[in-house]
Amino acid sequence: MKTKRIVEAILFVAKRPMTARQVQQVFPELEQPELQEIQAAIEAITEDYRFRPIELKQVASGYRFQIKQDLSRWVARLFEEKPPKYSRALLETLAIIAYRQPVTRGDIEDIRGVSVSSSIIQSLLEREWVRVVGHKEVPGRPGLYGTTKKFLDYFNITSLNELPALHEILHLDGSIENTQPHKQVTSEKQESNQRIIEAAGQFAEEN
Amino acid sequence: MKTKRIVEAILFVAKRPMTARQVQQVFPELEQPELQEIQAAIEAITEDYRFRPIELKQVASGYRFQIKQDLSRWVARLFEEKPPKYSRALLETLAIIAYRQPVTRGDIEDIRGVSVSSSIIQSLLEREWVRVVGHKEVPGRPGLYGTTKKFLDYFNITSLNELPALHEILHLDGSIENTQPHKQVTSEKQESNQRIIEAAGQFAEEN
Amino acid sequence: MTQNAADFLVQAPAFATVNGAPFNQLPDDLYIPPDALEVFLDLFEGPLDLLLYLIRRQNLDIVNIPIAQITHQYIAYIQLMGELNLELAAEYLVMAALLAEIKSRMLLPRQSEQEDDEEDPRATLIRRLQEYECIKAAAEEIDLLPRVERDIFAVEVDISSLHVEQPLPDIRLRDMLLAFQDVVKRLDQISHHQITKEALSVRERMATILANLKGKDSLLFSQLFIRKEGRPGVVVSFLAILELGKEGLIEIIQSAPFTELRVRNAGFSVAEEGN
Repeated sequence: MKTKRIVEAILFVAKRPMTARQVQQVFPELEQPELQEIQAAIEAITEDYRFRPIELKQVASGYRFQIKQDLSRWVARLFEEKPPKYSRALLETLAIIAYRQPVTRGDIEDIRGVSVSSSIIQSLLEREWVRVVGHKEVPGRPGLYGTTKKFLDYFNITSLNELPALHEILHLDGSIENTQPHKQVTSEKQESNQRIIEAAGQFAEEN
Repeated sequence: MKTKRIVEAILFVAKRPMTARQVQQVFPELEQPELQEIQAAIEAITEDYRFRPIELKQVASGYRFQIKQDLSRWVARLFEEKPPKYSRALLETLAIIAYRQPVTRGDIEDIRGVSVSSSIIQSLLEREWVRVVGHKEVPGRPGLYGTTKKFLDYFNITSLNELPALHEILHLDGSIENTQPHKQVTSEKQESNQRIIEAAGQFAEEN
Repeated sequence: MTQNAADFLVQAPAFATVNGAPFNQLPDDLYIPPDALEVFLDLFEGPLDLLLYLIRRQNLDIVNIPIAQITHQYIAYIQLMGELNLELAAEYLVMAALLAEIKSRMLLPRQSEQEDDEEDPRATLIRRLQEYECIKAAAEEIDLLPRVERDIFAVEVDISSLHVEQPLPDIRLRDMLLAFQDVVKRLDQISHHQITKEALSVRERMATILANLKGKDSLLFSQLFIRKEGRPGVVVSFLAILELGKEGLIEIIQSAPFTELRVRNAGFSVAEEGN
């Protein structure tokens, strides 16, 4: 089972999540196993580590070895620096982009009721959690923001569907008509967003 | 066997080799296992990974997980980058050396009208496309550069004569894709070039 | 974040007088020492957030917001901010204006036919509040998701033993020639430089002769010719020697009449570094 050994080695040394396809590409051209074989190896490896303190986890941009979460508090002590904390403004902006994408900066400001500082958008772009996926055809052609796979990777999930569902927080009664707002961020919308994002991601990778 | 689990996680996350003592320090003060226990855990973990593609290895400054030697050729490809492109300045420098050899760096700068960075000369020397064939007897005794056999081999020609003459270069059309400049040197001429190269080669070997 | 705000209040019980002071002094549910107010305001992300807080604080049904009451409270906050010379974002004032407008409308008798086209401003406000609260809650949940750097740690395996070969850039001969074409054209424009039409074989031979002379005292003139090359080779070598002499790169010497010519590096007397 040589393939499995090599796949495991590749996943251990790659410093980023790897898809089965990317793993396949690491093999020399004439020795590339079938994708199915690689997929089977990945599953076998996942199984092998079931009882170890590390796991092979699938996130949006592929598989990565990581420490099991019950051990996080132990290993976190290795790092002197405290993990970054994010401001409410940043998290809300990020949430709007994640749940309502594609959105313009104007849309974000409408929802939050305050202006959005450029530095927030800037840091989200720099972290590569969001990117401009297109432009809205209105005067000024403002950029439309969407989230990236890196964003999903960072939060340890494989797709937007895994984000917490939006809750209907305030209940409406019938006393005011026509207030039925766009609350129904149903899984349907999220799924279609997911597809848009994936398509854009693929496009970006191919280029 | 909680200690072993934590030790393994710590060794996997540390970005440097860790001694048993350092591993011990990562535990909160009141929960630190005995050094012996940590040592035993390290030994057990080493054993666990005996047949995996990575190993827990003791190096001078402690223990670290590393890729096993026999797999390095498989995973090295992961870190190969696409070759960069040579700059215009390098191409010009190389051409000047080919056509005007033996030349000093100063000569090249005169012809190009701008200074030539050391790194360009350095890459050409490292590539063994040019070499220092002598020194000019002027203050500073600058090196005189000439092209090498490797240079000819790289472009699949046997002698500089096969490069287009100056007036032909001036009529080269940048828009036409025709990489092989006049390969049709008469066979007679080629033969004599061949002899020169052979002779020079013999000469070089004898010396 | 109403919780945060509430927590804050709980932490400062000494200063809070609930249901106490009248509006024109301080908001009824909030008394905070001035230097703490700034901190408190940091808890709000904007007018919608402040409004949500007020509504939550009073346990009001958002759909039946008693606009008058909320407007009072809201404006009281704004006044307080003004008194304390806090920088007041325009958004807060806009919201106050909106609330006042809604309040005034509600005081007027309803003329239903006219208003059919126009959306009830309360409905718009409620929708915005709901949307905002929804996002606010989502942001809090995102913050709780396990994440890299805090809860997720990638495995690091040492790869210093790997031998990675970096492929070198490729050149096409044509690209080099085109680069040279540019050089020559540039020179033509300024030039007192003449790039002569010497055969390249001569240039090549010049380099070869220099390389051969390297590290030697001198070579016999005849050693520079290779018999096997025949006449064309001799001519090339001869031209190369003449050119090298002209450029002052070599010296041709004859130690005594009728002895054989020798060729050496120019200024060989200068110590040669073994290069």
